Amino acid sequence: MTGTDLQVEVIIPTQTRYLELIGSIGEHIGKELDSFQGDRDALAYHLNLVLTEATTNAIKHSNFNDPKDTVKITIHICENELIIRVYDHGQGFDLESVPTPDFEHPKEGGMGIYFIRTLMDSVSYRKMKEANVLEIRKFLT
Amino acid sequence: MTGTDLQVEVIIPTQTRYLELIGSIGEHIGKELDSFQGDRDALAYHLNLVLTEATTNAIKHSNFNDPKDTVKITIHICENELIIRVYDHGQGFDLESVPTPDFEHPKEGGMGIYFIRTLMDSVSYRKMKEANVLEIRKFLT
Amino acid sequence: MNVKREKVNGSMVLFVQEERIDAHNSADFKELMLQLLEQGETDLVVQLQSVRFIDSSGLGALLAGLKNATAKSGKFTLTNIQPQVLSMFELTRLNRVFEIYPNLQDVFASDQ
Amino acid sequence: MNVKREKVNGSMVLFVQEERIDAHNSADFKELMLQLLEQGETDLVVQLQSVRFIDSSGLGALLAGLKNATAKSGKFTLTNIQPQVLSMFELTRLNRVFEIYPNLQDVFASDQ
Ligand SMILES: Nc1ncnc2c1ncn2[C@@H]1O[C@H](COP(=O)(O)OP(=O)(O)O)[C@@H](O)[C@H]1O
Ligand SMILES: Nc1ncnc2c1ncn2[C@@H]1O[C@H](COP(=O)(O)OP(=O)(O)O)[C@@H](O)[C@H]1O
Repeated sequence: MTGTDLQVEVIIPTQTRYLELIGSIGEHIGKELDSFQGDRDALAYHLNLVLTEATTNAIKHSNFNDPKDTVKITIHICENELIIRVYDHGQGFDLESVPTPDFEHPKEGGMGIYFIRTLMDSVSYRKMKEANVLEIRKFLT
Repeated sequence: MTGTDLQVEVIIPTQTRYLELIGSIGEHIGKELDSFQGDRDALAYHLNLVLTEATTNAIKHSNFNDPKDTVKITIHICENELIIRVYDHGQGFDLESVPTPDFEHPKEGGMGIYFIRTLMDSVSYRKMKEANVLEIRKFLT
Repeated sequence: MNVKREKVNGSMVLFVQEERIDAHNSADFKELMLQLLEQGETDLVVQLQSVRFIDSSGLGALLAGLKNATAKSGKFTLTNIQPQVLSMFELTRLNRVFEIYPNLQDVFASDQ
Repeated sequence: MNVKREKVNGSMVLFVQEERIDAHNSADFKELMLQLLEQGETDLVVQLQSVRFIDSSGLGALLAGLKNATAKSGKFTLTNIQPQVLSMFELTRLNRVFEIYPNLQDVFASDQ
């Protein structure tokens, strides 16, 4: 294991009915993290939310026509860092160009990436040959 | 994916505090299985229980002295079958020689394998080079 | 989406009977609210006591309800929001946009 | 293991405040019961209202409590078992071994 404390990998069909499963895994992990100094119930909610938002995006932007398409989600806890990776097979996007929501003129959409950025410590998105990956990191100290 | 609907893999340190996470994944999967004709709440409880019992045994019989030892748990749903595999690095045992509990003279232990056998459709245990694996199957129709 | 409806003091109260509002059920929920508004129920109260989790699409559905009600000169009120759910409204400043009450009694007291 | 204790009608009632009894907390729970019995509390009532899940080690801990209480000519009673938890007692026939009541009132009514 060499430093890894927990590894979770889930592969789901591109269907929203699996969101609850993914979110709840994050929630349980958050509640279990007794190394975390902060509010564990809040962390549990935040992990639930971030996993739900990232998985929703991956499902929405996947190959809509392919019933065999899948989304892979991994969660690793490694020393004092929690790393979430969500893999999609869609067209990809430019994370840096996603704007912060305009709070004075609230809209129905565009709050998912904002939540991820605000509640976690770092976010990146890479297009790769096999799949695109959204990588989210949270320090646990 | 060719027929696989859901794949979950979790690797945990050999500590009982992860039992709740493992059990709850089973519970959520059970509740999500809308292809299942029977009582989904009962199935959810049974998957929670079976995963908890199998993981407890794997933790208990692992290399007690090695803090780096791990237990791997996988859950696959493939067509109409749910397959759980729990891998341990312990000495192994002979599943066939585990007796049914004596209900007239109840004892504190020895009910775990009985639950797994009773609630699922098939159970096997194989010793392999890399790890031993307890394989549990449940038909979902 | 499991929602119980009940007419109280002339308002249509929607008791959301789900622990989660997320992208799996938020479209249904939005649809239900817009239909009721269409049918002339322009005073909606959404009671969120059972809801323990909401995501951005759930907030979006509620915002759609509010905008639609306002466009019809109606009312749109939220009550019984659990603390962790409320913190999602705060993070998006939507707590300033919605009319939020701790419970149904306070909603109707405010009508007087 | 979070257990609230309360003396009711001379019995020591243990309100288990956990949703799960499994191999992570059952040893603690067993230890607590055995200690109380050791200290002379030989009339134990275990109230399981909050418990939604029990595994074989949890059943084993309760059985240890029962055996120990019986050895001391004491009493050991279970109440408020949730349906799914009860079905685990049925599967192991332990429902025939324990004295089980639907609620505390019935426990104490049976004492008369
Ligand atoms: N995995 C993804 N693949 C392609 N585009 C994405 C992905 N995730 C996010 N996006 C893009 O980023 C935008 C912002 O996402 P988000 O903040 O979650 O809000 P919303 O999904 O409600 O629009 C989306 O509208 C979409 O264009
Ligand atoms: N993964 C395992 N490795 C080694 N032995 C095992 C394993 N799982 C079960 N066993 C053996 O099978 C027996 C029965 O297991 P079980 O029914 O779960 O009851 P208990 O663990 O309470 O004894 C155990 O006592 C142990 O000897």
